[in-house]
Amino acid sequence: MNKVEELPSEAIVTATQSPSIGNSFLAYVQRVRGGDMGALPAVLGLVVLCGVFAAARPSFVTAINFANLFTQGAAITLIAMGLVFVLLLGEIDLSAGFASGVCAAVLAVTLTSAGLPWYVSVVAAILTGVLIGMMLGALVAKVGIPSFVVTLAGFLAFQGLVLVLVDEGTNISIRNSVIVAIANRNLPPWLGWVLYAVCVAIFAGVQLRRARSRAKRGLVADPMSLIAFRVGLLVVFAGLAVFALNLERSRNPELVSLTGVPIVVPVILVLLVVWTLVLRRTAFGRHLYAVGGNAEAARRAGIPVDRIKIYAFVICSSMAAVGGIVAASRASSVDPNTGGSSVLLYAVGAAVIGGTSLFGGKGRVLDAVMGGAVVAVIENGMGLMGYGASVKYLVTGSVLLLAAGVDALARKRAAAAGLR
Amino acid sequence: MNKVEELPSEAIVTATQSPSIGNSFLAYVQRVRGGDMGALPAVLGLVVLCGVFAAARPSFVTAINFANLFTQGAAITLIAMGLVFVLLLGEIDLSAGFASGVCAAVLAVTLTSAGLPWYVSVVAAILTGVLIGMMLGALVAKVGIPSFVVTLAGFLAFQGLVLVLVDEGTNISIRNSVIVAIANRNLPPWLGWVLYAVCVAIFAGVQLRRARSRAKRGLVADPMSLIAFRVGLLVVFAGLAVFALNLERSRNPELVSLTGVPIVVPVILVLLVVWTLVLRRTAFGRHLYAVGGNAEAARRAGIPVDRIKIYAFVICSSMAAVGGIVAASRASSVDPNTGGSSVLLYAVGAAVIGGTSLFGGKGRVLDAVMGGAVVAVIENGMGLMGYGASVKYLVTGSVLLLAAGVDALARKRAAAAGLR
Amino acid sequence: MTPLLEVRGIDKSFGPVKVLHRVELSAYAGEVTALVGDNGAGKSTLVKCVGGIYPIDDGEILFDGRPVQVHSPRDAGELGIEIVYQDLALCDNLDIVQNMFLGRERRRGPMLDEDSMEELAERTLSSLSVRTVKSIRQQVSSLSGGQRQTVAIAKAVLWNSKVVILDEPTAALGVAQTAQVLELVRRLADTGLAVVLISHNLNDVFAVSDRIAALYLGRMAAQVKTADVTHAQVVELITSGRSGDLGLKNGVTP
Amino acid sequence: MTPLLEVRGIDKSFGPVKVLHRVELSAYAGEVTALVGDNGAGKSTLVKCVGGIYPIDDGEILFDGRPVQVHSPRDAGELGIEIVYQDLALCDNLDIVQNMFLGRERRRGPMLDEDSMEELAERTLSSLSVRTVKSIRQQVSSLSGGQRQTVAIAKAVLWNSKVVILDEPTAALGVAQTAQVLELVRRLADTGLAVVLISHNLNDVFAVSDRIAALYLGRMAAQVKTADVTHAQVVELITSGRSGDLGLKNGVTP
Amino acid sequence: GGESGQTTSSTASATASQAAAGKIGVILPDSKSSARWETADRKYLEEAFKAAGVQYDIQNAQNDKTAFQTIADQMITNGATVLMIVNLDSGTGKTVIDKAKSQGVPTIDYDRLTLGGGAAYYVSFDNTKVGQLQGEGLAKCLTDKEADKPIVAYLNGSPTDNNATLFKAGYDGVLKPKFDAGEYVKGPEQSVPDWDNTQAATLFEQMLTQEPKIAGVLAANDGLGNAAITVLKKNNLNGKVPVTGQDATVQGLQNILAGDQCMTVYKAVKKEADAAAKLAVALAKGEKPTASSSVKDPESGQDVPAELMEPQAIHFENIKDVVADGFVTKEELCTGDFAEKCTEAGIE
Ligand SMILES: Nc1ncnc2c1ncn2[C@@H]1O[C@H](COP(=O)(O)OP(=O)(O)OP(=O)(O)O)[C@@H](O)[C@H]1O
Ligand SMILES: Nc1ncnc2c1ncn2[C@@H]1O[C@H](COP(=O)(O)OP(=O)(O)OP(=O)(O)O)[C@@H](O)[C@H]1O
Ligand SMILES: [Mg+2]
Ligand SMILES: [Mg+2]
Repeated sequence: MNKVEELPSEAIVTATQSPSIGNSFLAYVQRVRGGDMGALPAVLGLVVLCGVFAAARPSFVTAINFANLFTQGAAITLIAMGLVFVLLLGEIDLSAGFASGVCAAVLAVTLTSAGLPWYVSVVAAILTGVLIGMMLGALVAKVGIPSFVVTLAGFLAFQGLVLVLVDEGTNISIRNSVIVAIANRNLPPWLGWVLYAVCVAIFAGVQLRRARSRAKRGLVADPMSLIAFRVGLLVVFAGLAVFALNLERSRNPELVSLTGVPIVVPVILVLLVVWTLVLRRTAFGRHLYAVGGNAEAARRAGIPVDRIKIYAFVICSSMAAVGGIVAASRASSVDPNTGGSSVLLYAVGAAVIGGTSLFGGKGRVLDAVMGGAVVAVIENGMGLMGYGASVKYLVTGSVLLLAAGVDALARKRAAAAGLR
Repeated sequence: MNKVEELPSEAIVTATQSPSIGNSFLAYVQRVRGGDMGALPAVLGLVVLCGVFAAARPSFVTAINFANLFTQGAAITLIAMGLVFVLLLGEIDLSAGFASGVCAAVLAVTLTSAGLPWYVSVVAAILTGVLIGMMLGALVAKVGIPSFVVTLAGFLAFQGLVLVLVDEGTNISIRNSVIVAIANRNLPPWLGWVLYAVCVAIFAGVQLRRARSRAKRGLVADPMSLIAFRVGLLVVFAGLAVFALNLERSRNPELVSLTGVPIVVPVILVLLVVWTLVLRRTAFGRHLYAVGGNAEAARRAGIPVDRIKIYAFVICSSMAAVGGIVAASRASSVDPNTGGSSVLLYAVGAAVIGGTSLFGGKGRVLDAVMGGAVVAVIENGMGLMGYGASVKYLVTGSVLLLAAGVDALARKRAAAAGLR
Repeated sequence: MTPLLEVRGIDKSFGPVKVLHRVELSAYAGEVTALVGDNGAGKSTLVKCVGGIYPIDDGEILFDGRPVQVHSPRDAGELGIEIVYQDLALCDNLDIVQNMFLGRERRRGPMLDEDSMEELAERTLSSLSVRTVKSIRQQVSSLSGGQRQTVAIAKAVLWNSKVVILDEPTAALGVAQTAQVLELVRRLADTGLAVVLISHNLNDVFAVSDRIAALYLGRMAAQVKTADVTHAQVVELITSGRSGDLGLKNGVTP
Repeated sequence: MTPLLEVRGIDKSFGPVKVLHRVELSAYAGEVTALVGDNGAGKSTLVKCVGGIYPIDDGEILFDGRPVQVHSPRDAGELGIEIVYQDLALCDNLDIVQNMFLGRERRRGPMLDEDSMEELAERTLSSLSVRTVKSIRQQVSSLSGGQRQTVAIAKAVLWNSKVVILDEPTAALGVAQTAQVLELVRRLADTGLAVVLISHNLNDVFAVSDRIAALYLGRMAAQVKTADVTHAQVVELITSGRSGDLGLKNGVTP
Repeated sequence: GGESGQTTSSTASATASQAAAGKIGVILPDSKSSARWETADRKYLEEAFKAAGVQYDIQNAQNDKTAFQTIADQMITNGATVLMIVNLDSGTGKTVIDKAKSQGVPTIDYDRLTLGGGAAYYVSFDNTKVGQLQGEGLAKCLTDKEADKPIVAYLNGSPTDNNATLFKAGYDGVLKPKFDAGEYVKGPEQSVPDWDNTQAATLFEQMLTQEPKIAGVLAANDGLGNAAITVLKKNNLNGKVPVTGQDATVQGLQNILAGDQCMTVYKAVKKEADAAAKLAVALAKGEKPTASSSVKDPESGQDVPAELMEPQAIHFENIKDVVADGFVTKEELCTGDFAEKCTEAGIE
């Protein structure tokens, strides 16, 4: 490395103006107009959907429905978050749905039949996920079978495994209060506010430290005003959300009080932050993108492509396990359908709607959360509309198309501007 | 073009020896050892599977089971054949299963409620497929929504559409004898032999004509001996198959006679030949490969990429319609599950096992047929084994993995030899 | 004399980054126009604008004096503009013959006429001194860098086009092959085509071109007759945008 | 003097096609060895064999006199062999800094040290005369041909390697950039590295190399000191495999 | 699951003994709409066949019509002489029956009648009756709770499952008159795809959001019931809003014990299985058994000889009947907190 340090150091990055909040905003508008719109289309889709449902069904904008949204979308969102890792490689995991079912079944069996304490069961379920991921990953990376086929085989085999675990179709009830609480109980309101304060503080701290460290090195750093703006946004929106969730939403407030942030919300938040850090700030994350972008280039750079693939599958299946646990908690039971029917397609759909590419190299964990929100809103809104099965399928399909269409047209406009 | 014709014409292809049957075979062995194995892995997988099932269940190698294989695998194979076109572009069609359901429902409704003659119904069903394909294709190519999302929306919407068509869950019986015959009746034995003769004659004729035309132009042509060898192979294997299918396979021959080539066999054969010709011998097919291999290069070469995409979806959905008709014929009924459950995954799996790439640019219609055969043999064999539900899922998954594993390892060996 | 191909005042930005500033360029029938410029000057972008790969933000393209709209590579092809791009854009999953005739396959009835295409491809390629290609039925993914480049060139000259634009065609070529391509370029111009040649090799530029256009940081510094300038002057135009009277004054086109 | 890198009797076939025939090559520390040969001669294939991209069919690779096994690019990297491939192999979805440090990211604890990487990348790139890169946080997919090549070169020289192999590094570069890269090549050799340079430009070859190895149709025609041969002799070696006493006799290595 | 004992023995002996006793093929429909098929029916049928000493082969079509037909093909290929099917729909069922007939193989419709199929026998519970019991059960619980004009929500079974249609016909028969009379108010109604419990939870949650005053839930089986109960619990409404079920699963019975569920429907599968097995064994031995009653096939208008079982409504008071029958064991049911309730319900 010393070699390089001797070379004359003449800055090449001259075109970048020192940014202020004003021209940062201008640059953002220009970026969006130029086509680099990040999460904007998904957000737009969400806003449109919410508007339509709110207009059609006033109960859509009640505190209780807002809280329901989180618990209803949690399992799919968690599975989608894991899928992002596999999709980033340009691979697919069709078995994630039933893998979550297997893990949920392991949870249920160890909890009820074996009578283990809840934390042991949770660990067992997640370990099952890790094991499944290792198996799938090894078959894809080491043996070289296309992931579609491997996970299609997994789709079948895990379906069988769930059946074996739940005794050929019985329905195992989960009565452990801790597990049931995950998807069905809420934080006490004060804890919600504490959590909110901690989040805001950490976010502001990280942003400030980063800017300061870059400025010290003479690199282009975000100006104070921009940071303040971002923190301000967080303060307002997160504050509103916590406030809404802390409203009384019980039907019989005198009988029982129902308030607070659902427990799944901090669960999703923590996982979102952790996986985002892994993807954006660790070498592993960098290598994941590299393999997805150009596997051959990654190999030539000495990246252990096989190992990266295996890890990605492990993460995917472990997140499926987490999703399975939440699903089991929500239904307070596990049956052979857990993780079945449309769970997988919805999860992949969530990731893709959020902006993750099926061809690898492009996507963020946040995408999965945004896409999961779109899917949850559709399901929630459709539930309120009370259509029959056939109309519901038709409308859900159309709404999905619409949400994705907003996104596609925005990107198309951008492509026409020359950016692809 | 005249410009070029003036250039000095000095042959560059000097390394190619004039081939004879001997060194053609040697070259083939060398090609296979070097990794270019074409359909060999799929064939190998089939042989292994058949061997195992035959050893485990002698009834596997009976005439009746051989005939069953064709009718059992027909619908999935037909859908897979259509999917190849979409997969060649690097797109996917998740809705193909339910699209086949919609078309089958249209068939059933026009046949029974509307009481139209069978050929009108068939045309209506296929037109429905064309329409669906046009819609999907336009959304993918013109609006620019990822095909995964479009067809996921289709998956949902078509499910709803089937429900609407069959009146929210009833099931419509098909009693038209022509339609029922497609998947349930056989050709008279003599017609089987006539068909066989025609096939052999056409194949030999095409091969001869091609060699002669190339020789006349001074291009490298296949030698007579090689052509004779190929025709010989066809004569023997197709002959054996027709012979086996013409054996008496009724369990009570005195009660009813059951012989002949199932009607679906010529249906599949004709479609296989037609689509293979389209892919390999027309400009459209060439462009399909080009778009799948490098869409940007295709665009720069002036290929109308959008139009090609739409056509591919139309073909896919029309083939799904044909598959739906066969499925309806086989079940003699249509209900909301037609085309549902695992139909789609099996069809994509068939194409992929046969060697079609999910990333586009690589694949043949024959692949789908080979892969369809693998899937059909697994299902058929597993049926004979008589396992319970869970074991069957587990074993089917493992067998699928095994079949794909043979393929993968063979290709892996080839890659190690430096060819990828 | 009206130029066969002319671009006037072309602007092109990628998002916030402006890459071309009111660029002018003329290419005349029967002449080789060399387009030179530093790395990242915008040569390839200009070519892609002409070829319909990128839409232009402003300015116009004239063909034979008439303003034309080029919205897609198809439009360019129909006008008779044939381009070899720097990022070659061959379909790796197709073989040499298939790539060469891509989008303009010869047919006999509804079917492809493979044999005649194979014959013609073989003749064209051999005229470009490719001796090491084992078979023209080889997939282009297995070709060496130079072989790929040759295929791309052969593809472009196979047609009866009126304008041929070559973006660094000889970059990956060996000594003999380079000579062949330069000779071909000259021959094409002599048969009355307008040829635009992009190259970093000034010896080659001086050897075959009639005019030289120098692009500097997205601006057209100068377009001059090759006979009127020296090697050193062109280097100066490329690296600093001006040379004596020639070139940009204070960063704007004179 | 033992060569730092030596390959002996390397054979390599792709399926039925034999591309390298018992090829020998030596690269010495402190010297620039030029590898020349016609298009399709097998230069890139040879480099890929050394880099662990392709497995070799026969022959051996010696590093500092010891026979070594190179089964993957990782092995090559660990030996200290750094290669710029002709087909550049950058990750289009990553930016310049990310590409330059790919596989060898700097860390602070478990996290990446983005800032120090950005700083170092900027310095390395500017030393290679790239003036038109707008931002080193730009995705490489948006770079011009020459810019991409520069990034690949910068990536390879960023490390403390012992052998640097450059496969046509200047093919897409402008005049000034080419000069910079050649200077860099010379400087690397002078600091004691063994450099292998593949190029079709004989002027460049003669300007910087100490030895020339000429490959002809997959066979090593001759490996000579640059001082001992003339321009014309090398051209003859490239195009016909022999020149006077030098080169292949009847198609086999002497 | 597992293989059916005798069929794995070498075929040589299989063909030898086949002439003597014949072989019975059974196709079950799925394992997801209800646990009964794999846990109960398979077990009881196996026991009965083993006791009779006949060869058998029991398979499950997993709700896949194509698989259903394939299995039928394979069974006939394997030499089955009697076919017993639980059809997935009448169309496929009829195709299979026709095919079997053409090969001289008699069929028994087990649990579901194949309309227009013309099977030799029909053995079943009355599915409409099941729905009727659910409707009556819910009405009873609502009366117990002294509900005034209660809003009743429906969680129907899978829209693609014909049985779900029959259940609905049953409970509609009871409840619709009450709706019409203004006694009850018809609330939201949804069909649950694939009987998926997780989806059921979301669907019910949305019903409750839209119509917070729901006072009774007609859930088509215990799984759907449990999903509704989970949502009710979240809102602390469990026990206040009666919920129905079906199948007398451990889960459902425990929910009844806890007071969260109003009732379930118990179908004595063993009786049904034994009756069907008896017919099948007789057929396999070449006899021509007679059935106790017959039903009219509405499509063909023919009378099909039938054995019909009566389903039983289970409330807190008669849970003990299910245990006494051996359908669930005390050990399964009376775990943890439920032990006390079990005593209360008089379960020994
Ligand atoms: N898609 C794009 N998005 C953003 N910037 C781009 C894009 N394409 C090119 N650029 C920028 O535009 C400038 C001009 O690029 P162009 O490829 O035209 O250069 P060039 O003159 O062909 O250079 P070279 O000689 O290296 O090929 C470069 O700075 C490049 O980084
Ligand atoms: N994967 C492959 N499969 C088959 N043949 C190949 C493959 N890779 C290269 N070849 C052939 O090997 C020969 C040598 O290729 P190579 O890329 O080594 O040439 P080169 O000397 O680098 O040429 P250039 O100067 O054009 O880059 C060529 O004829 C090429 O067609
Ligand atoms: Mg360029
Ligand atoms: Mg090369």
